[in-house]
Amino acid sequence: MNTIFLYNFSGLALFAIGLHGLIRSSHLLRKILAANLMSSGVFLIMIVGAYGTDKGMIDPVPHAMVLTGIVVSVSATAVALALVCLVQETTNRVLLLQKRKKEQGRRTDA
Amino acid sequence: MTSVMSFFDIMLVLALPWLGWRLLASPDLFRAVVLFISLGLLMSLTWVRLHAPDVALAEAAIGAGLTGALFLSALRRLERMQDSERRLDYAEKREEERQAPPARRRRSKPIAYGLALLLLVFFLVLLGWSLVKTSVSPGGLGPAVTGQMGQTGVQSQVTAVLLNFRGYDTLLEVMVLFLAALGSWSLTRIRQPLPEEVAAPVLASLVRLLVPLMIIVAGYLVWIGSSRAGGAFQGGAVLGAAGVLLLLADVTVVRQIPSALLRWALVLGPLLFLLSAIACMWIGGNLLEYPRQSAGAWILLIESATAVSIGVTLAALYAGGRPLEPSALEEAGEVASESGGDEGEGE
Amino acid sequence: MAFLHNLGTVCILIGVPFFVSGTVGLLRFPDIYTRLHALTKADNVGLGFVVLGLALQAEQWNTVARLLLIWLLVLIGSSASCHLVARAALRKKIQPWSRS
Amino acid sequence: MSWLYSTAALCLLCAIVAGLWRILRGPTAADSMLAAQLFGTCGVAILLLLSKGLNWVVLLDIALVFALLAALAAVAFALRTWGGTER
Amino acid sequence: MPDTAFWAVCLVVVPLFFAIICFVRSALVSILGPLAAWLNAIAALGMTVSFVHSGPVRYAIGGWQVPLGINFRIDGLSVLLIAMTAVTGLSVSMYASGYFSLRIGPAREQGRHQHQRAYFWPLWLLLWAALHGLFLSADLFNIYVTLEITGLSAVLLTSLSGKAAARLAAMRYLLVSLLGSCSYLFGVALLYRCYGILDMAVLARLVSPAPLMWVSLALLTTGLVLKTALFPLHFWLPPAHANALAPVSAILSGLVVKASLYLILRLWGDVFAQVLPLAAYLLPGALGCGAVLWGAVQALLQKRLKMLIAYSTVAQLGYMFIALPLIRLDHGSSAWEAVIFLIMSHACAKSAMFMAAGSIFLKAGHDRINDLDGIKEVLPVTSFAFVVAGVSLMGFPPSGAFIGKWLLLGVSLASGQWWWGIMLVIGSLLAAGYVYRVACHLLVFKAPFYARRQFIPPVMEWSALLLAVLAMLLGLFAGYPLGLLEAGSPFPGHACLEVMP
Repeated sequence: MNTIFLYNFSGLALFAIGLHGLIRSSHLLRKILAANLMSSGVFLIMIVGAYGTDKGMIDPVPHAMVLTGIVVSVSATAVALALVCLVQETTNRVLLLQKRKKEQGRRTDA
Repeated sequence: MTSVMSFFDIMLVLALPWLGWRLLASPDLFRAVVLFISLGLLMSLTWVRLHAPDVALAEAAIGAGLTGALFLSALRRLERMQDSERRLDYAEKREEERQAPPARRRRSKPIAYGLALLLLVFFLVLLGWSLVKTSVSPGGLGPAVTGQMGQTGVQSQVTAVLLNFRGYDTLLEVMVLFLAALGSWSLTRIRQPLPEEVAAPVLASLVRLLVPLMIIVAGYLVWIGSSRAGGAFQGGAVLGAAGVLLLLADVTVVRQIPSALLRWALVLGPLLFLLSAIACMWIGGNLLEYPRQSAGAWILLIESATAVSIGVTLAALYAGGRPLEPSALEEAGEVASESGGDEGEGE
Repeated sequence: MAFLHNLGTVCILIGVPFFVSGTVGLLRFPDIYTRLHALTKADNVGLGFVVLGLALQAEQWNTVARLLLIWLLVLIGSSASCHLVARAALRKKIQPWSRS
Repeated sequence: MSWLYSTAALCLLCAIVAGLWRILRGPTAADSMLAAQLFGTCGVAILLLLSKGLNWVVLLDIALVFALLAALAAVAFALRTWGGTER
Repeated sequence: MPDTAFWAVCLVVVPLFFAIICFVRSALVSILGPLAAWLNAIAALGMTVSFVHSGPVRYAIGGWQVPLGINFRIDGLSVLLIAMTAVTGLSVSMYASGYFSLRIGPAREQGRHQHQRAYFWPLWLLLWAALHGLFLSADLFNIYVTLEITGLSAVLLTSLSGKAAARLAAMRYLLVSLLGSCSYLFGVALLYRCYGILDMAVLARLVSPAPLMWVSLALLTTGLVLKTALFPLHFWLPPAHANALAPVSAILSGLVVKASLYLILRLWGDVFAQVLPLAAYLLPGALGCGAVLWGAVQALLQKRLKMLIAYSTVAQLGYMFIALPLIRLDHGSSAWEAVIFLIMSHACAKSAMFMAAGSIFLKAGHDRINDLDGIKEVLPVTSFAFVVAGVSLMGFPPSGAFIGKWLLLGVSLASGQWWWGIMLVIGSLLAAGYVYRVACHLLVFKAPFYARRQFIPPVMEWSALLLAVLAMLLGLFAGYPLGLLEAGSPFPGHACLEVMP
């Protein structure tokens, strides 16, 4: 059995774990980590798809796409981190839970 | 021998998701970030194993080095606002308890959660199954790329795809980086290091040794990118790391770079890329259609400029905000904006 | 040539246990200072032997130079960062472990 | 590829995976960071070995980048995240 | 005479260039920004005109033909959406220049507003370029990059207002946007693995029902639906749209959600249309019904004007998903035309509403609906613009929404699935309810109104009115856009095949 194929499942698992973490974890920083995990999983699956049996048979297009993806994700991460710091500065919280009650309260007394 | 590599594969395949799982499950945020850095390292080894050296280079520089530094600095900023190291997590729990009344949580959350989890698992099984079903990859565009390589002006296939076949993607991607820098400048001002974060003497010599080397390596990576793994992003990322090191050591020269110069350095790559894309049209081709004879030179020029800008951008992202402008207006604005909402829009 | 090659193999075989012992030390040693000690063994000696072995087996001077450069960089990096970590630990008043 | 390089690389990978335990355990943040530092060195060694074993020069470049950036995270950590405050 | 492709390139290059220049020379931003907006509008006009003359075009970027290179595909759908973007974007830009000069004018908080203006223009121009790139591109991965630019700049624009609520909303928006684009990228990756191609037109020829295709379509759609804020996943939209600055709200609600919506239409109505069974279309249709009901009911319950408008966006997006099964059922092209009309008129009307709401806010100092009685005395043009936009949103003839709903109703009756038609009618009645509620306070109820002494520049009032009137009168020149659309690809077996490589 070709063990390269197993990396597919690794990527899949990373995507799933990241998705789970993005939805479940409450701390914003952890959510951003989870989003990074998700994209790592996707990149892994893309690269496995490009794998050939020897060095000459590799499809370079997914490699280029993953490079683009890595740069995009580092940009998004940087923006997200700056925003998290800002959110904490202004609201003194690092969570993003439902806060409907609070919002409505503010709206009525506004 | 193949069986040894199979063991290698199996270790990596198991270690990656496990690391991911532990990372998100760990109660300590700091540990999560450290695990994330290690994950980047393992990912980089994985890329090597999968014969993707370009991606491995980028991951080694960006994934394991810079993203980790970004997270660490953000963590520090968050913690500084929270006083104590552990309070982040306590605060998290407290707020969670306060905001969601326990009774309601107990009743409705697990059901919805279970359902969602079931859906997710079902979908993943479907996905895995369909991946197994189509395990034979048709080879993608590999042969097409190989066939046209002679006209691209470079020898490395990945560079040919990035800068020539799909150069437009890369142009937009450089714009994404520019956007990130623009965004972080629009969000906050640069963070001044605290007086207690003074640089150690060792650091100064480290910087003196490493930074010139990093610059040389960055140039080497850009240069070598045309024939094998390497290129603007990898070189730019190493440059960015040099910038981060300078910022860490709090070298005064870095802080005194005039804001206008910094702006030009940030846009140098995007602007040059854009202008050469237009210039290609002016010469008579389509957008980004380099003249076939001099394609290699065009690509090298674009890559060099882009690498510089990527380096500056990454360092600026690490610095985390716009530099101090001399004008007093900016100061006044900052105070108002950081004190939070005025009667502004919406609320 | 064959002699150099065999010597290189021996060096690599010596180097790997240092990494393993570095990890074991990291796992088993009681406090941060002792763990720093274990870590530096892996860094300097382990990698040193591996680099030495590979350099002995290398076919081009070019490769040898690069290997040495890499080793040197790791040395600089790890010594600087270990120093900084230890300094920070001292400033945080973490007590070194003692047998008592 | 000769068994020597691949086995040695596998041993080092095992060392990395074993070292993960330290990151998970702590007890202080610095211990985790040290483990990550060790990973960097192990990664460099693995890359060097694979480069010889697969006869693939590119891996030396990757190892070079690893070596250059290995210190970055640790320095950032020691200066800014952990060492910053005196208590 | 420049050809269609030249104008198309200009549409991407010009805003990118000006975004960079705006960043470098931030002192000149108030001149450069509107200049770029006019140039964009000129390029869009040029492209439309030359498209009418010469028909659909494919443009190979870098001179590389399809399997390797990225192509622009300029067809009726993209031309119409670009025209919509140009008109809406130009009005919003004019509004924004008035808005910022008004806010910078009086001295008190000058620095903050100057900061906002200095970053608004480059971000908005980047967003604009990304929208153009998205509408023009035929390449799925390239579209991922443009989607990412769109999402990031939209988030940054949202957080520009600097308030805590806006920043929180931006954070949530960013996470949703990351999740959405990751899911989209996954779908693209699987499609590439399956078919080895990224071009949509070629893909449409190659797709065949295979397990991997289903999964990747599900991933693509989930990601895009998340970004479009379809009903159960709309939670992020109202706070983000309601808390941003007024021009930003207009951009977000009018244009940004249309980007991912356009892609869904492309994928479901064009690329995968041949292989998807009718039953698959029922899900988006049903969710669309949910959106229409939920969004409208929430809009009725809101106390703040901007929240009401934001929830109305949720509701209006529902129609475009209801149209999906009808597109599938329809033998002709009238369902397609209907969707285009709905999208265009919603872009104009919704932007106009947000712009008007922004002016009202500045004048009144709040946007509580119940306290806005009598504002027509001080802001007659703006109040009128709001009500006209609202009425056109309801689907009152001769508005574009009326034509759209009328066509959809016809299709649903003809195909025998009348329940979609009923949903349309119910939705319109509910829309009438919330528009009426606001209109009463704005125009009907009389009360002495104590306005702040803020002079709203005419350009802000009239740009809103212009857009509102345009939305209202869109139905009168129905023939023209329809003619354009006929030249385009989306109909199975139409011009699509001609522009293929």
